[in-house]
Amino acid sequence: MLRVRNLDVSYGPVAALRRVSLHVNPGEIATLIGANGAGKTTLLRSIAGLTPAQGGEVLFRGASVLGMRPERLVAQGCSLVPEGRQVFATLPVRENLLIGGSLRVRRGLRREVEGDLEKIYRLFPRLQERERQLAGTLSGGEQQMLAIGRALMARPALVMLDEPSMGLAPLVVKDILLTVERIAAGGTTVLLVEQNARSALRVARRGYVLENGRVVLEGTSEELLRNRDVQRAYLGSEVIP
Amino acid sequence: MAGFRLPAPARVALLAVLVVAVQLATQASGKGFYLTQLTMTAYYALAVLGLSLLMGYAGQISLGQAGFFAIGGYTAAFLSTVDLSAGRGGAGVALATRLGLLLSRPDLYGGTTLGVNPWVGLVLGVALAAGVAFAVGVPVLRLRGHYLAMATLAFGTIVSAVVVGTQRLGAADGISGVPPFPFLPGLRIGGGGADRVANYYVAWGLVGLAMLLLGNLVGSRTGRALRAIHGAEDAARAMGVDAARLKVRVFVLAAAMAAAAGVLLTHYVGGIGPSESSVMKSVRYVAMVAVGGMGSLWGALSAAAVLEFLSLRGVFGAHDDAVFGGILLLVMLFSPDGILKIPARGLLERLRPRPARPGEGS
Amino acid sequence: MTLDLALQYLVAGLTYGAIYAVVAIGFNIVYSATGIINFAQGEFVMLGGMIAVQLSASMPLPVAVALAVVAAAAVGALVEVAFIRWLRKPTVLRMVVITIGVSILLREGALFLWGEGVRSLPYFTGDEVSSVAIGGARVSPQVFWVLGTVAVIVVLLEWFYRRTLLGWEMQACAANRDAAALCGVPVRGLVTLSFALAAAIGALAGAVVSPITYTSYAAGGPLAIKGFTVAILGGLGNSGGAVAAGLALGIVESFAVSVLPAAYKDVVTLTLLLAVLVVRPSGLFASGEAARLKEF
Amino acid sequence: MTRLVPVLALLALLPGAARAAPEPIKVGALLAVTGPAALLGAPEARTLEMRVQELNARGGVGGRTIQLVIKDTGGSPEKAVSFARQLIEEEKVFAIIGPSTSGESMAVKGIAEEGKTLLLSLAAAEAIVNPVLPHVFKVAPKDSLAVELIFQRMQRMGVTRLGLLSSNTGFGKGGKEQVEKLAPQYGLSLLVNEVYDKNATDLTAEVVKMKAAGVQALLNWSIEPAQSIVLKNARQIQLAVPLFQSHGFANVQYAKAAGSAAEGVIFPASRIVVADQLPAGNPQKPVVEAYRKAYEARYKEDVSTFGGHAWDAFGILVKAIEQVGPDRVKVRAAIEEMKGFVGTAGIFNFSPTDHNGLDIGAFELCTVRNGRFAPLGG
Repeated sequence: MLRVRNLDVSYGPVAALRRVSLHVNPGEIATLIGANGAGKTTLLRSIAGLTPAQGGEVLFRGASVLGMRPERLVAQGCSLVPEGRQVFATLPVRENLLIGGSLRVRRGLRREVEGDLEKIYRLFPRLQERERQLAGTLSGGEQQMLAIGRALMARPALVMLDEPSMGLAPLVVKDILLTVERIAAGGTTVLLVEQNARSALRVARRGYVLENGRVVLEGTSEELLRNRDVQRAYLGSEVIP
Repeated sequence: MAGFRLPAPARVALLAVLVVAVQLATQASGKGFYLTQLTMTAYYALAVLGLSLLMGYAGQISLGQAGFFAIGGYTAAFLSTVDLSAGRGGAGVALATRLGLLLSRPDLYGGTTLGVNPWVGLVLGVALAAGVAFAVGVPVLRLRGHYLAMATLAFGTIVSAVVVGTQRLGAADGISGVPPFPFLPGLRIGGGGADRVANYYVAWGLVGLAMLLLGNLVGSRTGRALRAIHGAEDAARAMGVDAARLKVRVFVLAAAMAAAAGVLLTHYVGGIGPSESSVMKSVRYVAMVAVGGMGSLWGALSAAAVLEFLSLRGVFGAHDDAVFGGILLLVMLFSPDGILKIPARGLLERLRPRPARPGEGS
Repeated sequence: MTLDLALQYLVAGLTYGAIYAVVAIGFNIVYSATGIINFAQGEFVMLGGMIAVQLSASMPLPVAVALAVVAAAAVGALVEVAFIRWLRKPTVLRMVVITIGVSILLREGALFLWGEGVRSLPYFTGDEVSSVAIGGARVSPQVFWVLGTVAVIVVLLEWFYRRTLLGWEMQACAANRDAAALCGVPVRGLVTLSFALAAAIGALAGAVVSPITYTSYAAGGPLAIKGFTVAILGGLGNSGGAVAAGLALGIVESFAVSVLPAAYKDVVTLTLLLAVLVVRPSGLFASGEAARLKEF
Repeated sequence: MTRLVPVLALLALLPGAARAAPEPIKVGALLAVTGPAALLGAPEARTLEMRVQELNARGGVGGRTIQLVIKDTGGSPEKAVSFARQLIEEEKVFAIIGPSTSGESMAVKGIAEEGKTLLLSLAAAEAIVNPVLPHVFKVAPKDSLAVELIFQRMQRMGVTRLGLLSSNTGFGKGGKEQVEKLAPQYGLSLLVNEVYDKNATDLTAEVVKMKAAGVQALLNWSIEPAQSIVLKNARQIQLAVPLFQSHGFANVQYAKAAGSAAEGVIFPASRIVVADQLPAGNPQKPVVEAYRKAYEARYKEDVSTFGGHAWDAFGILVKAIEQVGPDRVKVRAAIEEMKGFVGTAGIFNFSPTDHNGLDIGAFELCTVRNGRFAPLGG
């Protein structure tokens, strides 16, 4: 589905990513874990076309998409739910969702998009309750649901989630991760980027560890959960009985 | 600029050498008349330097700098042209004369007029501008971006409208017949040919003084705090910088410099008109700061010196405004750090480590 | 003051107010899509009037106005493509200065093309002296054209922003450009479209008001300042608010003439602007909820 | 100026001119070609360029061509001062024509006097030549003359209650001051006296105020489009009183802009705007007709009073040089003594105490009939 090869990204003279390679198989949930500042967000932004890369290759469904403008990549079927949710605060919930489907409306599939709206509401009943409310007035968890729902409206083949658990209460995080599993179950491939490594590895099948802009480890979730370095660095106090 | 960083006093000394060299050169070549426009240029440069501090270091835009210049200039013009001869017998006038607040002077037609001592005008003009800047700055500087731009634009336009609407300030004609300013014994700030060289040195001396003071300020803790505000105001605040107070102070300082320049130029030119308060004037000041490079006092000074001098000599003809608009646009499009930075810029980017930009804020 | 007289002042105020409102709406469109205040908006109003006058010499009036609107929209789009589009993450200060530069150049360009003379279109209906009685007041028929144009523009825009996907997308663009791009919104196209649309509306306004106000190369600046004032009073980005604020300001100005020296009219207006900026930057008519979600 | 360069170059190529080619006489001009007073300065600059070219094509004055140095002041006094010094000290011009506005003229007159350089101001304010400075002249008629002519008419019409509007420019201010000063002498009370912004786009509220106050006549003093707007607004609200304008209205574009609203408006104008309708015996007729034809043919726009001022200033200067040769002292004295110079603004009779030289006969009361200017007569 997605293959990144030797990606280099730098901000001015500072290298943010160094020869990063990873891949996501169709239908799976893959995860990328790493500390704050490891370069996770940069990697996603770069794949999505928001941050230019200096070298390397990004293949989506076999075609090179590096340097493609974000809206075109969305049209190809790859959506990013950005860090910090970034809903359109001054628009109502329903309009936020419909904007997510705007590409397909433009292709004349308006009816289908409105049908998708119902699907999203089934996935997140809370959003339906707040359909007419301005997005900026929602709670953090609701905004995250909205951001995910908005991305799904484009019917992506791959959805990349950037720290969906950030700043949310543990119960809400659980909710969100459950949803992620349901999304994958519905046939959408997921790349989940998380600081909250334990939860991420629980839902994902495979994972990568990013440190200082490099992929330092990769493996199945079980392998990573068992890895001592991972335990020490990312699972922290959680692992001590 | 990156490679050879001279300490501020050395740069000012260099400026002094340059100023003297220019004067000697004009004298030797018989082109002493250049000094008239060079002197006017120096005063405008003072106003630009104040704005440079505000825009370049504190990161706050102002489209109202000409308003403060006009407050100074009009105060000076108004006070020094009021004819108090009629009240000569009165006790108040007599007392004021004894205190040195009033001055008698000959007029163009051979009579004498009793007017307010220009020193009083200078002090009052600067104080008035500073006071207004404080009153406007405290609430307005809480605004950011476009809102600040609009607020300062509104302020500048208000000054302009008041000036044009007030008969006592000469309305559209402005005030003329402003007498020379007895600045030091034997030295008058005025346009007379005899005082030209002295005036040139006074004006550029003031610029040098301003550069020394501002250079110190920029290098001091306050200067670092200012740069912190420019970078990220919230972060600066978190570091314990009282951003609000500092911004107001810089705003007031910039206004005071513009007002002082306004007072002195008005005496030098012998009058002032509403054009000095116009929004286009403010935009020109912004243009000169932009050309010189935000955050570069020396850049702003060079830009002001070159552009204002050419403009005052009428080099741009009927395209004066267009030239400033075009320069503004080109600089902001292609080199927002000022034209001095063009060659060094790419190099700098590679040499200077910069922190990774945080992702788009929400 | 007699009732007739009051009515007459009221109508005069509505005329000014409608003109201000149209200019303010142009600011709002660009602001809504990009978060930029286009200081050159007043020049589009000027261009609309000047181009329409130029064209009307050789074609019927409606065609001339329509072509002027199209031409101004093209200039608007061109300005965006040439001066805005390719800047990466420009600071607000840079944007302010760039749009000011554009406005100066457009003005000087018009001076070069058309000279300093004053022009106007003929009255759309009637002529310079015809007027319609409303109660005891007399109103030029062109006033109805202006008010009608404003009404149509406002209704269409309201529909556009509230009811159409393109309108929502434009707002999404303004709120968060990256997020909008990630939703597949064609961000760049929309930004260009917003400049074209703002220019078109400004130009239409410029053409419709020109029989009343006349136009010249320098007409843009003063209108822009009034337009800002109204846009801020009404709350930036809020077209309904702009109309309310515009009409209110127009009426206040009109009645103010009956008591205040006209020379200080602008001082009063601008002081009001300054006060509103300081006390309530979200504008007088913004809904509290939406206002809290913005940053000033 | 730039347009002149090729012409001068051509002249230099002519064998006769090349042989004679003594140094040209430099004449400076301080004009508000752009900026808020461009409606004055731009036609003035065009007129000067045209006249200089014509004169040089005929061989100049006394065998010497004229080199014109126009400085665009943008209407700002500080630039006028800078340029005045430049023209006097650096260009060493023979004389300066301009500035266009009263404010600028007041700012530079001292400099001209100090530099002993002739200044022929094109602005209206009386203070420019009163008190008299030896080197400062002005060729635009005084505002007071226009005001008096209007007031005389009003008196005959039995008007006692007057409403005045003026714009916030130097021109508006000058008129307003004279109206305020002279109204009592003509038994007029100023019921309304409003200043509006030069960019005013609608003046309905102001004319409504006139209506409310019950004025018997409305007088407007400005040079901006506002003077057409005020006419339309007055007609639209059916303000049924005679409408008067200043001589700033004497530019056909304003009458055209106001359309039928301009019919019957009364205003003083120099004869230039009614050149074609002057009786054959009028001494100004040939002069103004010639200027009008030449200007309109060349620039495809109507002449205005203001361009006429530049014509007059240039004509007076050239005539003085013809009389006494290019000698600054003699030329100044010659102008001071010049009598009967027929210009566009009137017939100039200067004297050591009158550096304007025009009397009330400079103006003709005019009106608009069928979209054209016509002498009011009667």
